[in-house]
Amino acid sequence: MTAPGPAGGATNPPDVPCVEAGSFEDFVTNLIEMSHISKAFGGSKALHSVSLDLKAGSVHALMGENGAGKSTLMKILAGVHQPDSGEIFMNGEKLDLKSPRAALDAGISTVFQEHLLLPNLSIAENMFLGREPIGRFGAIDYPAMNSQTAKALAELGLTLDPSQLVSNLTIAERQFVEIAHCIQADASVLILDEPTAALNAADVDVLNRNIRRLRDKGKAIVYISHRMEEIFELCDTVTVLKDGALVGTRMVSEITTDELIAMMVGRELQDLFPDRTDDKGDEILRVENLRITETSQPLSLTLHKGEIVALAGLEGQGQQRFLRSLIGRYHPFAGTISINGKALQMPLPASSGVRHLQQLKVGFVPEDRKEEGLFLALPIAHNIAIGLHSRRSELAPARPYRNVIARMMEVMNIKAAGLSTPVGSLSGGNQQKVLLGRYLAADLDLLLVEEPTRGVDIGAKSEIYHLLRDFTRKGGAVLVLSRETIELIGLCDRIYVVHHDTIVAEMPAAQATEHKILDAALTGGSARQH
Amino acid sequence: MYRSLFNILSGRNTRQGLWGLPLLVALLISLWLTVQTREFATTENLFNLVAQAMPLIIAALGQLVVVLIGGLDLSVGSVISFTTAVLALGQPAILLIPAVFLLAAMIGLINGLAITRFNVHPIIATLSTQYIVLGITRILRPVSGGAVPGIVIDAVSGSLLGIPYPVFWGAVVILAAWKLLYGSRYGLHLFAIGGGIASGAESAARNFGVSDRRNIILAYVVCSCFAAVAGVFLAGRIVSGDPNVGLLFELDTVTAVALGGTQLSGGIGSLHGTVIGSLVMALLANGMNLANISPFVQTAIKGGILLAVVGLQSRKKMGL
Amino acid sequence: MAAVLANPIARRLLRIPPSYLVFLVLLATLWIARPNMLNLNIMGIFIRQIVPLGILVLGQLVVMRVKSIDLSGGGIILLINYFISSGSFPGASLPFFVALALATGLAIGLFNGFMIGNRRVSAVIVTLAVSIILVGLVQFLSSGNPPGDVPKLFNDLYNTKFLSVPTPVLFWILLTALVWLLLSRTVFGRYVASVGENAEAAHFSGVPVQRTVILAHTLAGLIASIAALVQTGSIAVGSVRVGLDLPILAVAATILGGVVFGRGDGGVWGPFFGALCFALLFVVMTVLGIDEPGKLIAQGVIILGAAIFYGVRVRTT
Amino acid sequence: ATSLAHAEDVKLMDGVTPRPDDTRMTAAGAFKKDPPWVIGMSDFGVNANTWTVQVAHEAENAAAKDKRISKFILLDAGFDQKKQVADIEDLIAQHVDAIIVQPVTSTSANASIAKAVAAGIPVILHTGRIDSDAYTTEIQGGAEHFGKVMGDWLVKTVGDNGKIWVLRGLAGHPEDTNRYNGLLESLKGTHVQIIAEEHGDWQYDKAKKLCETLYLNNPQVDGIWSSGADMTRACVDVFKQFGTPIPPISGEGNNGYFGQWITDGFKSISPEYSPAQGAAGVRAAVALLEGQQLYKRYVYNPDGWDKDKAAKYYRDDLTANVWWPSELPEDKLKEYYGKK
Ligand SMILES: Nc1ncnc2c1ncn2[C@@H]1O[C@H](COP(=O)(O)OP(=O)(O)OP(=O)(O)O)[C@@H](O)[C@H]1O
Ligand SMILES: Nc1ncnc2c1ncn2[C@@H]1O[C@H](COP(=O)(O)OP(=O)(O)OP(=O)(O)O)[C@@H](O)[C@H]1O
Ligand SMILES: [Mg+2]
Ligand SMILES: [Mg+2]
Repeated sequence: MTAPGPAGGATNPPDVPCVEAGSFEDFVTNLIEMSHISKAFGGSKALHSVSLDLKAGSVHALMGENGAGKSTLMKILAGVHQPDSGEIFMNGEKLDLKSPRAALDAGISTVFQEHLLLPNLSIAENMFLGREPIGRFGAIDYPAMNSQTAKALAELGLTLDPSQLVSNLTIAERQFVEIAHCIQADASVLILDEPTAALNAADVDVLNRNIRRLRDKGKAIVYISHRMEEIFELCDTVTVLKDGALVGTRMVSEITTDELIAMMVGRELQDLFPDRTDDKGDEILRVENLRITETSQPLSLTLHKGEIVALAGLEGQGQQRFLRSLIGRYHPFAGTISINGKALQMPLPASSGVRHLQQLKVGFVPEDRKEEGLFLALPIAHNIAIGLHSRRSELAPARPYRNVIARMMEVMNIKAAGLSTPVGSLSGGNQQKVLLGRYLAADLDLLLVEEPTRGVDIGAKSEIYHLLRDFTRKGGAVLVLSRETIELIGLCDRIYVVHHDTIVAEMPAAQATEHKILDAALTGGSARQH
Repeated sequence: MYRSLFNILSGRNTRQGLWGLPLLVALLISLWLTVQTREFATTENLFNLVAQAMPLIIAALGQLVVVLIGGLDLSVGSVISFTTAVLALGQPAILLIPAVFLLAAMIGLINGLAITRFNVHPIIATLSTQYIVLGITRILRPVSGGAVPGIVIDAVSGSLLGIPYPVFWGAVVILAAWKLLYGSRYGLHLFAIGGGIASGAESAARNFGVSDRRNIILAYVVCSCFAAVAGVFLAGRIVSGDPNVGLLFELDTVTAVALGGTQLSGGIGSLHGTVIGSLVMALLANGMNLANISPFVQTAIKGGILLAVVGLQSRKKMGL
Repeated sequence: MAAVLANPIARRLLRIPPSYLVFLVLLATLWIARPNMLNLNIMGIFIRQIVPLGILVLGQLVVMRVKSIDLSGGGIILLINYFISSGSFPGASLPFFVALALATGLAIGLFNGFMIGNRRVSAVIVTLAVSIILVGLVQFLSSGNPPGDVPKLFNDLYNTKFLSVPTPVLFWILLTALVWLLLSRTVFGRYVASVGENAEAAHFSGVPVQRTVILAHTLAGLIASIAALVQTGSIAVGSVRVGLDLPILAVAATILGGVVFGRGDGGVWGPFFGALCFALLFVVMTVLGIDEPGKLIAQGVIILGAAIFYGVRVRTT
Repeated sequence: ATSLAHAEDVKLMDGVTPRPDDTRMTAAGAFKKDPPWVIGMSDFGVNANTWTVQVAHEAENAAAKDKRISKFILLDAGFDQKKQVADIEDLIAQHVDAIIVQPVTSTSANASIAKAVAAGIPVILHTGRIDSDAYTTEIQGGAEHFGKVMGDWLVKTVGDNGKIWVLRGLAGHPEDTNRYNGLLESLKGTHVQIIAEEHGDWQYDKAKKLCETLYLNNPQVDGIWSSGADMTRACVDVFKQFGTPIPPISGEGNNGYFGQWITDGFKSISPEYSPAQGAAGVRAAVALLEGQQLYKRYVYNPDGWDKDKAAKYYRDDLTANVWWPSELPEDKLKEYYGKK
C-alpha cells in the first residue's frame, strides 16, 4: 500500500472513536460499513448488494455513470431511503437509520444533490434548522445563530448576511450555504453529493481546502463528482458503481484517469470531445454595444452557423445575465441584437421573449433543470415534445411526434423504461439529456445553453458534446455558458471571456488554456486581445 | 439592518408576505370614518370593534397556522358551532371547557392524520370533517338555545379598569400565537415545512431532520383549538349554543389570512398581517353600518374593497 | 402480492381516483335498497339534478390543472339567473339570453384570468371577491327590481328528452367530452399540463404561460355561464340567494376525481364521476330517509373514507 | 282603564292583536321624545329571499311616510348571529331613538337587546321570538300558528290515515323548527303518517330535487306539508312534469304561487304571514316615541286563505315575487314588481 495514509495515520484525532474490541481489521478503522445494500424503486432495482467502507480521515470518491445509484446509496446512509436489504454499521455497531433525523443524530451530515435549502428561511435558519439554539423562554436564540453562521460562512470565505433569505441567493451561494450547513453539523461522516456541480474553479479550490481541513480533523468524507480532475486532486479512495452494482474500490493513487473511466463506462472512452470543424457559415447572431446594466461597458459579439462559442468567466460576472437578456428576462440598457441579420425589437417582453425567439428558431436551455427546465412528473415524451407543441397555436391538434421522440431517445441514448416514464424518476444525467433533447428536436438554428452538462457523467458528457457538435455540423450554432473551463476549451470554437458585465477577451479555443482564460477573467480589460 | 419603508410595506424580501397594503387600507378606512361619522372614533365603538373582530381574529390565527404549511382548514366553522353547542349542554364550566378543547383537538387530529398518514388532500379531509362535525352539532343542538356557563358569558361581557374583557382576550390570543410562531422552534419549523411544500419539495424540511408529519398534525390541532377559543368567545357573546353560528367562518378566515398578505401556497405570511386582514374585514362591516350604507349595496362594496386590496398585492409567483 | 403490485396494469387500476369508488359503493347501496330505481328513466332524472354542478366542475378542473382555483362560479350563476328572471330585458329572446350569459361569463372569466395570470394576485381571494361583488350586485339590483319568473322556454327545453335520456344529461356528457378533447388532444391541453407541473419550465419551453392561465380562467367563466343557463332552465323562479358552497363542492368533486392543483391524473372523467357521486349521495340519503344531521355525517364519512382508502393504496404502491 | 283604551287605539296592523294571556304594558310616556327621530332596524337577513326583501321595503316605506322620522337605519345581519350582535351595538353607539329587531335566533341577540334597553332605547321585536323578556314590545306572527294552520287543513284534507311528505326549511333555523312544531301539534291524536321528511332550505331548486327524488322513490302520497312557497311551487312543478295529479299541498301568500294555484286548481291553503310586519314594527316604534302605551306582546295569528281569497289578491300584472298582503302603495308595487 503505497498510498499516503490518512493524515496523521497512527495518531487518531480525538473525536474519532476507537476501534471496537474484537475487531481484527488493520489499524485504520472503518468508521462506516455499508454491507450488501439493495434497494428497488417500484419495479426497478437501483442498488444490488452494494458494500462500501468509509475510513476516518479519508476522502472517499463515489463514481459512476448517471443513474448508477450513487445518490441512492448515499440517501440510504443519510436516512432518506431505507434499504430493502443490507446493513449499516458505524464503528461496528449496527445503525438503524429510519429518518434523516436519525442519521444526523448518528453523526452523518449530507449535502444533497438537489438543492434542498428552504427559500423562505434565512441562511442562519437553514443552517440550524432542526437543532436551533434555544434562548430565554424557549425562543430561538437568533443572535447566537447568526453569529455562528457568520463564522461558518467566513470559513468558506463568504461574507453573506446570515439573516438574508435564501431565496435572494445565487445558485453558487446556495451551494456554499449547503456545504456550510453540512460542515457546521460537526458530524463524523460528511456526504457531499456533487457539491461542485454549480461551482466554478475558484470556488472549487475554496471547497477543496475545506474538505482537506476536515479530513485532517479525522472526518470520513464521501465525495461524489463527475469532474475527474477533482477526484484525482482531492480523494484518497474511489469506489465505482455501475447499474446499481459495485464495480470495485481502488486507491486513487493507483489508478489512471483512463482506467477509472473504463471502470465506470465499461469501455475505453474514445475521445471526450468531438473534432472541431472549420466550416463557418453565415452570421446568425450579432450583438452590438449591448450594455447589460446602466453602468456596464458595452459588449459586442458575433456568432456564425456551424460554430460553438463560449462565454467564460468567473462566477457572477454577468454571463448569465447577458444570456438571459437575449430572451427578455432582463432588459439591457442599450444596444442592438440581430438574428439572421434582422434586428430584434428591443426590449423583448419578459413574458413572451422566449416565444418570440422560438419563432426565429432560437432556443434557450436553462441551467436549473429541476426548477426551470423539466416537468418532473410528466412523461419523457411530453418533456421532449413540448418544444414542438409550443410553436403551434392553442387549438391545433397535439401531434404525438412519436418518431421524433423515439429518435431523440435513441440518438441521445436515454436510459429509461419507456416514453411514458416520468422524467423525475430518471437519474440526473438522463434528465439533462431529455432537456437538451427537447431543444434538439425542436428544429432550431441557434441554441443558447447554460451549463450543458451540469451533474452529468463523463460518458453522457461526451455524448452531449457530440450531439452539440452534430447540431452545428448541420448548420446550427451554439452559444454556451459553463463553469467548467476545460469543457469550454474542449468543446468550443471560440471563447469570449466576460468580466464585470462586459467582454474583456476573445480567443480561439484551440489556443486557449485554463490559465489564459483565468488570467483574462481576473485582470479584466487589461488583458484584452484582438 | 436597514430596510427601506417600501420593502417593509410591500413585504418583499421577507417571509412576512404583503401586509403593508392592507394596513394602509385599514388606516384609510379608519381615517375616513373618523372624519365622516361622529361615532367611529369613540372609545365605545372602538371597544365594540375589538369585540366584533375578535372571533375572526382568533379563528384566522388558527387558519394562519395551517395555511403556513400550505394547508387549509375548512372545518373551522363547524368546530366553532360545535363548541358553542357543547358549551350550552348545561354542565358546569369546569367540565365543559376542558371537554371543548379536547374535542376540538381530536377533530384537528383527525384532519392531520388523514392528511399526513393517508395522503388525503387538505380540502377533502377538512370538508369531510366540516360535514361530520356539523352533523353532530345539529344532533346536539338542532336550533339555537341552551344555557352557556355564566363564567363564559362574564368573560366576554365584563370589563376591568374600564377596558372590556375582549381586549384582554385579544392580547392573550395574539401573545399565544406570537409565542407559537415566532417564539419557538415549532414556529420556524412551520415556515420551513411550508417553504418546502410551496417550492414543490414536500420532504425538504424532513431532510433537515424536522419531522414534518408530526408538525403538520400539530398544526391542524392548533387550528382547531384556536377555532374552539373563538367558539367559546362567541358562545359568551350570543349567550347560547347555535348550530349555525360558525357558518362561513372557513371562508372568512381564509379571506382574512390572504388579505393580510399570507400566501396560501405556504411558507410566507405573518401574524400581524392576519390580524390586520381580520381588522379590515371587521372595519368594513362596522364602518358600513356607521356610515349608514344601505344593506343592498354593502355586499358589493365589501367585495369591491377586497378586490381592490388584493388586486394591488401582486406577487412573484402565480397561484392560490 | 408484491408481484401483483409491480404489474403496471394492476398499478394503474389501483390509481383509479376515489370518485369511481364512491360511485360504485353508492350504486351498490341503491341497488340493494331500491333495485327498482336503477333504470335509465329514473337515473336520468337523478343525474339531471346535478348537471349544473357537473358543468361547473369542468371549468374548475381546467383552472385547477394550471394550479389555480375559481370560486366565482356561484356569483356568475346568480347574476345570469337574475338577468333572465328579472325582466330587465323585456321581450328578449332565448338566443339573446344565451349570448348575454356567455358574454357575461366570458368577461368575468377573462377578468379573473387577467388578475391571476397577469397581475399575479391570489386566485382564491380574487375569485372570491368577484363572487361577493356579483352577489352584491344582484342584491343591489333586486332591491329595486326583484327577480320574477324565468321565461317558460328555458324550463321547457330543460325538460326535453332525447332517446329517453334527459337532454341536459346528454349536453353535460357532450360538454365533458369536448373538454376531454381539448385537454388531451390539443396543444392547449399540453400547455395546461405544462403550466400546472412547472410554470417556470413551461416559460422556458416557449409555452405562453400567462395566456394559458388567462385562457383557462376565461374558459372556466364561460363554462360557469353555461352552468348558469342550465341551472336557470331547471328552476322556474329567480333567486336572490346562491349556495356559496357550489364552487367548493365543485372543487371537492374535482379533487375526488383525482385532479388536484397542478396535476390531472383523473383526467376529465374522474371529476365527472366526482359530480355524479354528489348526485347519487343525495339520492341515496333521501331515499333512505336519513335525517339532516345523519346526511351530513354520512356524507363526510363516505368522502373521507374513500379518500383515505385511495391514499393508503397510493402509498403502498 | 283609560290607558288601556289608549293602547287599544294604537293600530299596528290588520290581524295584530294584544296577546290575550298577557296584560303587561309599557309605561305611558316612558320613551316619549320630541321628533325628529332616528330609528334603527336590525334585520335578520335582508337578502335571504324575496319575502325578506319585501319586509325591508315595507319598513322603509312606512318610515318614509312619517315625516317625523328623520333617519331610518336598516342594518342587515345576513343570518349571522354575531353580525346581529355587532349591528345592535353599532345602533346603540349611534344613539338611535328606537331599535327594531328581527332576531336571527331566539337567544343570540338577547344580551345586546338588554344592553340597548339598559341604554334607554326601546326595542321592538317582530318576526322572531327570543328567550328573554328584555325587549320593550313584540309583534309575533307565530311560526307554530303558521305551521298549524297548514297542518290542520292537511289533516282535514287527507283524512285520519293519510300519508304525507314534510318539506322543511333551513335546518337549524328557529322559523323552520317552530313551523314544524305547529304541524306536529296538528298531527297529535291523528294517525296521519309522515312518510318522508326533508329539508329543502325554502329554496326552489333544492325542493325540486327533493320532490323528484321522493316521487321516484315512492309516488304514493296523500298530501304534502310545505314550509314555504318556493318549495311548494317546485313540488307542484315536479308533479306536473310527471303528468300526475297534484296532491293537496300547503302554500304561502306569494303572487307566483297564487298564480299557479289558480291556474292548476289543486287543493291548497295559504297561511298568512304578511311582510307588512316590517311596517308594523315601525309604527310600534313611533307609538312608543310619541309616548303612547303599548302592550308588551302582540300576536298575529290570522286564518289561512282559500283559493277565493287568494284570487282576490292575485295580480297578473305583477311578478311572482310579491307577497300578500302588502302595505306598499300602488306606485311602489308597480315600481318593484311591475312586469316589464
Ligand atoms: N425516488 C426514486 N424513485 C424512483 N426511482 C429512483 C428514485 N431514486 C432513484 N431512482 C432510480 O434509481 C437509479 C439510481 O439513481 P441515483 O440517483 O442513485 O443515480 P446516481 O448515481 O446518483 O446518478 P447521477 O450521477 O445522475 O446523480 C436511477 O435509475 C434512478 O432513476
Ligand atoms: N418518490 C419519488 N418518485 C419519483 N421520483 C423521485 C422520487 N423521489 C425522488 N425522485 C427523483 O428521482 C431522481 C433520481 O433519484 P435521486 O433522488 O437519488 O437523485 P439524483 O439522481 O441523484 O438527482 P439528480 O437528478 O440531480 O441526478 C431524482 O431526480 C428525484 O427527483
Ligand atoms: Mg446522484
Ligand atoms: Mg442521480
